[in-house]
Amino acid sequence: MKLITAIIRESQLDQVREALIEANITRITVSRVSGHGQQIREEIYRGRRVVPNLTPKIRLEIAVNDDFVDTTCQAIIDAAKTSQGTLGDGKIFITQLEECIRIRTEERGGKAI
Amino acid sequence: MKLITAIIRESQLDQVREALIEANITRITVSRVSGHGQQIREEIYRGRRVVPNLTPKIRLEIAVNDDFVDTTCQAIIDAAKTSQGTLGDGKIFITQLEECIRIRTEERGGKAI
Amino acid sequence: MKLITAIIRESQLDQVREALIEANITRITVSRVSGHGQQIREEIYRGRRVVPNLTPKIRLEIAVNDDFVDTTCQAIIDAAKTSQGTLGDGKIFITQLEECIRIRTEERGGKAI
Amino acid sequence: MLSGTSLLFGDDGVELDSGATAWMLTSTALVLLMIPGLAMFYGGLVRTKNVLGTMMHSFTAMGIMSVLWVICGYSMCFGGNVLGGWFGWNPEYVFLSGIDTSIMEGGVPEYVFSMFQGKFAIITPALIAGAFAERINFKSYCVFIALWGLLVYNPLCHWVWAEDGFLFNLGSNGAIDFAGGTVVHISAGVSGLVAALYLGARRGYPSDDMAPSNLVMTMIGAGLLWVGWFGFNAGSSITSGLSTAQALTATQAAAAAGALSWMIIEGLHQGKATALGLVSGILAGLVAITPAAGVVQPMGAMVLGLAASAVCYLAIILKNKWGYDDTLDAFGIHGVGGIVGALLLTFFIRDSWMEEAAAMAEGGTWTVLQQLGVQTVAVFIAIAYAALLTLVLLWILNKTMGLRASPQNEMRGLDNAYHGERGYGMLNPN
Amino acid sequence: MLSGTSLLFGDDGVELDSGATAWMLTSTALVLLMIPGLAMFYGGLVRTKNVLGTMMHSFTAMGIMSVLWVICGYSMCFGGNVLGGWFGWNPEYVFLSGIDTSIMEGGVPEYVFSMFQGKFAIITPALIAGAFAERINFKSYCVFIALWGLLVYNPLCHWVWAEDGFLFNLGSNGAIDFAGGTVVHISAGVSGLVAALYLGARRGYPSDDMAPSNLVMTMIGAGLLWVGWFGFNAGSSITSGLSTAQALTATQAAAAAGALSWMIIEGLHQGKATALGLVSGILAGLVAITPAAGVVQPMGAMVLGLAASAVCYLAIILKNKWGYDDTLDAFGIHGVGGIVGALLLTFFIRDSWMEEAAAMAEGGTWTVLQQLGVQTVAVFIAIAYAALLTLVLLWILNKTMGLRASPQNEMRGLDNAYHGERGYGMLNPN
Amino acid sequence: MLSGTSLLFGDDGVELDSGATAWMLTSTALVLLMIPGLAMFYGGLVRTKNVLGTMMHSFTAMGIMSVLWVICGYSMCFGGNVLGGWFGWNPEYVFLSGIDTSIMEGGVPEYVFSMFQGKFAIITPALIAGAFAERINFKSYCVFIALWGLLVYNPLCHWVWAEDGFLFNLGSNGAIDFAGGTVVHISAGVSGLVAALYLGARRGYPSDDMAPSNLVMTMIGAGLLWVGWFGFNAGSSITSGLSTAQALTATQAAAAAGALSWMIIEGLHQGKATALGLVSGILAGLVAITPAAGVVQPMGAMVLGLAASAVCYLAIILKNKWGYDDTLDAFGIHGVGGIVGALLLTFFIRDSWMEEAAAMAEGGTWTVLQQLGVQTVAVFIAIAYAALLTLVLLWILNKTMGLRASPQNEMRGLDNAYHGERGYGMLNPN
Ligand SMILES: Nc1ncnc2c1ncn2[C@@H]1O[C@H](COP(=O)(O)OP(=O)(O)O)[C@@H](O)[C@H]1O
Ligand SMILES: Nc1ncnc2c1ncn2[C@@H]1O[C@H](COP(=O)(O)OP(=O)(O)O)[C@@H](O)[C@H]1O
Ligand SMILES: Nc1ncnc2c1ncn2[C@@H]1O[C@H](COP(=O)(O)OP(=O)(O)O)[C@@H](O)[C@H]1O
Repeated sequence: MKLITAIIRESQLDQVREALIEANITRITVSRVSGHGQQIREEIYRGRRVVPNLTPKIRLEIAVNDDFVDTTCQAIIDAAKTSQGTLGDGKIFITQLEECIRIRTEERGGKAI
Repeated sequence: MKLITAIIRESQLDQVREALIEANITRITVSRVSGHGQQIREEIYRGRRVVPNLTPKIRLEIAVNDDFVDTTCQAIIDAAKTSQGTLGDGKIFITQLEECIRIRTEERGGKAI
Repeated sequence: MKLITAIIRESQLDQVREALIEANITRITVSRVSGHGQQIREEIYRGRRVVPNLTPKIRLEIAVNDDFVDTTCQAIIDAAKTSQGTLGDGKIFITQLEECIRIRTEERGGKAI
Repeated sequence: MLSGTSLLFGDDGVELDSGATAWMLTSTALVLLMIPGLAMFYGGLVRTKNVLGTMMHSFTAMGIMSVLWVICGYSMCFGGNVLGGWFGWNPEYVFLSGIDTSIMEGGVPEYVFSMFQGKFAIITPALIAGAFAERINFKSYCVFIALWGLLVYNPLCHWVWAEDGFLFNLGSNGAIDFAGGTVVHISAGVSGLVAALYLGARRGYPSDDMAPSNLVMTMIGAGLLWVGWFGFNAGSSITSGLSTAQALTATQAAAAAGALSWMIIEGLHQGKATALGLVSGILAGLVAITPAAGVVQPMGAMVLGLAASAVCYLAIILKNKWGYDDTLDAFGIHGVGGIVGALLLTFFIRDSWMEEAAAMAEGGTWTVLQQLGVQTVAVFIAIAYAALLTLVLLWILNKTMGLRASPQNEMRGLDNAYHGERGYGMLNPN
Repeated sequence: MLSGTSLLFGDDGVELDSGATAWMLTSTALVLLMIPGLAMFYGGLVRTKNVLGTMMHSFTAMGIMSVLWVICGYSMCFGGNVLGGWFGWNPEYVFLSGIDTSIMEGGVPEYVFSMFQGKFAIITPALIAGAFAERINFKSYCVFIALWGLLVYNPLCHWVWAEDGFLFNLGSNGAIDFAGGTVVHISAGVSGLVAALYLGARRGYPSDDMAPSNLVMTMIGAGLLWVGWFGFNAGSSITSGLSTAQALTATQAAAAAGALSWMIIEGLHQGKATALGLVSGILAGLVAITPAAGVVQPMGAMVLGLAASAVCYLAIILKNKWGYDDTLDAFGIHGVGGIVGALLLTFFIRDSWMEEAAAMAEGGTWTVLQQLGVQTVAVFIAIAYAALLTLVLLWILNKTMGLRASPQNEMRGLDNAYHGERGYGMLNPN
Repeated sequence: MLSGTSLLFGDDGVELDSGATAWMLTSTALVLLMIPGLAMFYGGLVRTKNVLGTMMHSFTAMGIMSVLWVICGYSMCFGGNVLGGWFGWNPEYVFLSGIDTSIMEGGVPEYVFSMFQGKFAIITPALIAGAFAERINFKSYCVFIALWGLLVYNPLCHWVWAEDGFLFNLGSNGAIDFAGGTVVHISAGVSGLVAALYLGARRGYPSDDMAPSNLVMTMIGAGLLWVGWFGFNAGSSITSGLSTAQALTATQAAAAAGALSWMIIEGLHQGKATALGLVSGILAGLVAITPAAGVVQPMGAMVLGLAASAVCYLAIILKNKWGYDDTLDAFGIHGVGGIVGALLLTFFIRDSWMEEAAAMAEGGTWTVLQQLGVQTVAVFIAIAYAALLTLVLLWILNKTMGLRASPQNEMRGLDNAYHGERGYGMLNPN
């Protein structure tokens, strides 16, 4: 099992969710984060375009079984990329997941994902 | 050392915290997340019961030494489960923790947990 | 590649960010969390000093290549520590990062960090 | 700063009533307070990414409609009949240039009356915006409300409130619309319904839930609306006397009854009384009493509030069944509530009013049913006119500028897409 | 819309004063503004999961108490003595049916007076809610405030403000309670204290800290309360003249002095002046000046504000020591502040009032100490009556419906448990 | 509670005008509403960690300035010339002790006038705070505004509005400053600019972006400011009549025109019309009409609003170019807008005013250019005096207490550093 953590643009959240659902990945956890990367020029403040030093981003956490990793990543990449890829589109991090427990049933492992 | 990440219902936070404290697990980190899983029917909007597409959840992160993993998980499961387990009760994810540092003292490893 | 997760005081965020930038670590992800640890005495409520049961904290996530781990941790420790270290200064957790993908370019691995 | 207390008589020799003027000034301020109140009410109900865009719908109306009002709105509403009474016109009213020192019959400077009325012209299009929130193009919205104000609001206002308006003179003593049941609420609600149908539902509606971003703000907004409504209704007496007191009392009674009944109905139906339900009930009560505040007594006002809550509750259940997307229930509350009020008031009219009407009627009698007929005609005309003109305007704008946000902009949210800002920066560490 | 300016005289031939009417209409609106203000003040201080539930305590009071007021509240408060003066009654006041065109002596329509007074009946139970916030069952709360209004507020109001009320006629010139020190603040504060003790502390209190969810909103609420208090106090002159001006000035002076002194006291005691402290000081000052606004001059008002802040600050320290859980310090601020104001005012009464009292007294003299006696009696009666009746009501409700939220509901939070909603949807991505 | 309607005449035999009094009471409440409005406006624009600290700048002013006003502020502003007219003094005004029953010429109790004016003394220093937000030491701020009020505001107010003030008597009919263009906005804006330059930029400015924490709150604050401004401007007529109506109308027209033009300018320049832009335009319009509200007609008011938006927009672009850190554009909006209004109004003065001025002038003629000269002198004096005294005050405070927050406190945020609190507890699970 793997834990996929993706940092994407706030504006792409709906698109990514729709793409994941289409790829049959329906269980996800989402949170608000702020990021700093290479991105610049975002908002307008009293007639001036400014660089927010921490840009609001969305963080997705998805626990998947090993054979779903590629589909998931590809779905995210396709939906999160803006016009052929622009600075600030985000990152995906993958880590090893040792155990997964469904609280409701106390099932463990792959079938609890 | 392991890093335990649990996604639970907002309404169970107090109960889970009390259970953890009872099990002597006092150091935790909590954050607001939204989740999408199998859960349905949650809130009322102008006389209609609706399915929030992203349900607010609480995410717990607990770094523990290996021999505490089971106690911790069990405490969470017992307190987070609602009436024999209902959809939306949440998940626990366990990953390997390579290193832990206490900033105050710069201690490392198990004694820094 | 490693994923460094640091829990620090809210009040040290600016200082830590400046330290990281100085150490050439410019890509980070930040989020609001609440923590419970050994810390006490924080705020004032109608003339009484109280112990917030969950103290607001900041969580940093930084994906780095292996040879940057030490610099990063040291930069965080130096900037996050308050007056020789006081309770509540925080923790750093390090986990193994299996894969990293830059969404914009679909690059993978170390160069995508 | 210390000046001008000598101006106690207008050009035409009418004596100033400083008390009536004081209350009308206050009412003007109170009705203006309703605009931020509405912005809060609506803004709290949409998703986080659309909060500024939605509030801008109200705030922009403050800019656009006020400017138009000064230029020509007051003239179109309260000038003498032109084009067969379609609307009014009076060159002296253009830029309000001719009323600088004029005092109206009741002792109130005409400027104050004009400004008070101008606030109604702001809030009406702002109400419509609730129906198509979260999916309209900002520029098109601006053009739409400007045109809608000129072509729908101003004529309707003229018909109902100008002394030579044809609805003002319908039946024996006119169609009763004390403070804007037809002019404001029915016209806004119906136009909203048409627009919601024309634009289509939001992406993902109704399968996805679109939870309110800030119900706390919605509640505060409702509180400000209630306070402001005292200006709206009691101010519509254009004096500071018994009729003002009657309107204020009716307003309070109806709002409270509406709130309480919605709470009870929802409690029985769903097992829980929601905050949004309570404030919806407040609004339903306030809307229903708007046309009636001048003619009903407290008990009647309470019945109106109760009935409005019940019918609006039902209307929203039906909406959910039928599945069209009137985002914030502009029709469900303002349209339906306004209709309930305008018709039902007939059964609770103060005797003195009916006597007056009888005295003015041919034959010297005037019955409740006759007045009901008049009310029905007025309501029907408002519905038909507003629906038709709105449809034409939408059609034209859609062909020329495009009305609806692109799917991409809808997903990004209006705040980012049209204003380049975010409402709640605090949500992210900064 | 344009109507009724002819009604310049009431049935009883009293001439209307349009200016006094204007200010009383405005005051009514301002006091209504205090309800959302209070909802914000309280709502910001509770935990996130209870924000809507806490605001609903104020908003529900707007529905329930207003409806009761129209039905029988006004009659019970301002009708003639019945049951030996326990409360008042006047069948003409039921549903306010007999005052449709009545104008009071000062030239103000009785409707306006009634609506103004009705707002006090809303805010008083809403104040109590602060004492048992975060742990009361919503349905029981609704029943409680209805009964409390009928059995505690209405009698107290009758005793103090009706012309045949026994406290109104105590001593030479009556117990002084200009705008509700005893009727509103002491009765609410004491009832709150009793309820807090009866219900017990919140789960986890005091070991867990329960940090305020939105101090920003609390500050804004305090701002609205200050503004609304001008209506509360200056409106209690029931005119628009010198006495109104005096009340307004005293209000401003006391609030400012209260704010400043709390800030300084806390700064000296804790090293930091908090925002919550400043706004608590504003409230303490406003509460203390409420009974006194009609009789003290600016310097006295400032002393009252200062004293109220100091004593309330102390009271809250004591509360923390004793460990009972008056969640939002309904007693600590309103009870204590009200008592300070009602007693201390005696030393700052305007000479003209004392002369008047002397003229009315047997023997032609009247001293500060005699008035202090009168004030003490009135305060004591209010405390005893409110405490006793509240206890009885709570006991009955506890036996029948249950008062306290179940531990599970308390942990989930009132918003979810009783209203099925969340206050700040924006906190979660949506 | 029921009392005192007999006081229809003051000591000096002037008859009370209950209507004018009603409006002035209302205006006083409305101007007070501007303080929480301003706190919201400013508080929404700073970073999350500074929200309470920034709101405290406004709220503390309510405490400090009100207390000072009662003690000696009113005396310094409206007493007779002392020290060669530097400021005024009247021992009867100390603690307002001598005006307990005095009624002014227009029939308004002097207390009301004093309280109304006192609100201006609160808001002016609160406006300055925008310029050095996010980096000032709280204690020093408190001392600064107290001294600034005594040494800058009170003299300026005396010069412009007291009957023997030298600017009040400049030229033929005085320098025109209806409601505080020079006294309030120019003086605050210029002092803010000086303070911003003296204190230096915030840490990280301008390379880091400091995004607003809550634009939603900023919008609501702007809404409340607009509503309150009716009291500010229309109240400055100190009556309730034609001149009041004229001021209200001008205010509405200018604010709307300002809003609309900023929106259009920004739309053309940046491609998007922001919410902050719209509300900045509202403010620019309101500021510009402040000195002019008594003398211009609606069309002139609209031109003033438009011009103010355009010039302020430009001023902020220049600020960004020059790189000084006027955090919330106290100078860019209030300073610049005030100057635009005070000068430009000359070209739109009502004929009747010019005739009056001509009648009073030597030689019987008075031209626009002569008045422009008078206005320019007044503006220049306000700028020079405010700038100089502010600089002196800052220098002294910096040497004694230190003005600027330590880098560490600036990074922690004012809320934590000076108040030990956090604004939005809800952001964290609790
Ligand atoms: N090494 C990293 N560690 C943690 N977060 C990162 C890292 N790199 C990028 N991010 C996150 O991803 C977001 C987008 O990164 P950015 O550098 O702007 O995109 P790109 O790589 O396409 O240029 C950042 O705002 C940050 O939140
Ligand atoms: N595979 C997963 N990856 C990430 N988060 C998950 C996953 N499965 C569940 N979750 C989180 O757990 C929450 C509860 O899941 P749900 O499916 O409703 O519970 P159950 O498994 O008991 O039916 C979800 O809202 C989501 O936040
Ligand atoms: N074992 C742990 N698991 C998860 N989070 C932890 C753990 N230990 C500490 N934390 C986080 O770090 C923060 C600081 O911890 P604390 O115990 O107060 O500091 P210290 O270790 O210096 O005494 C806590 O508030 C919590 O958020």
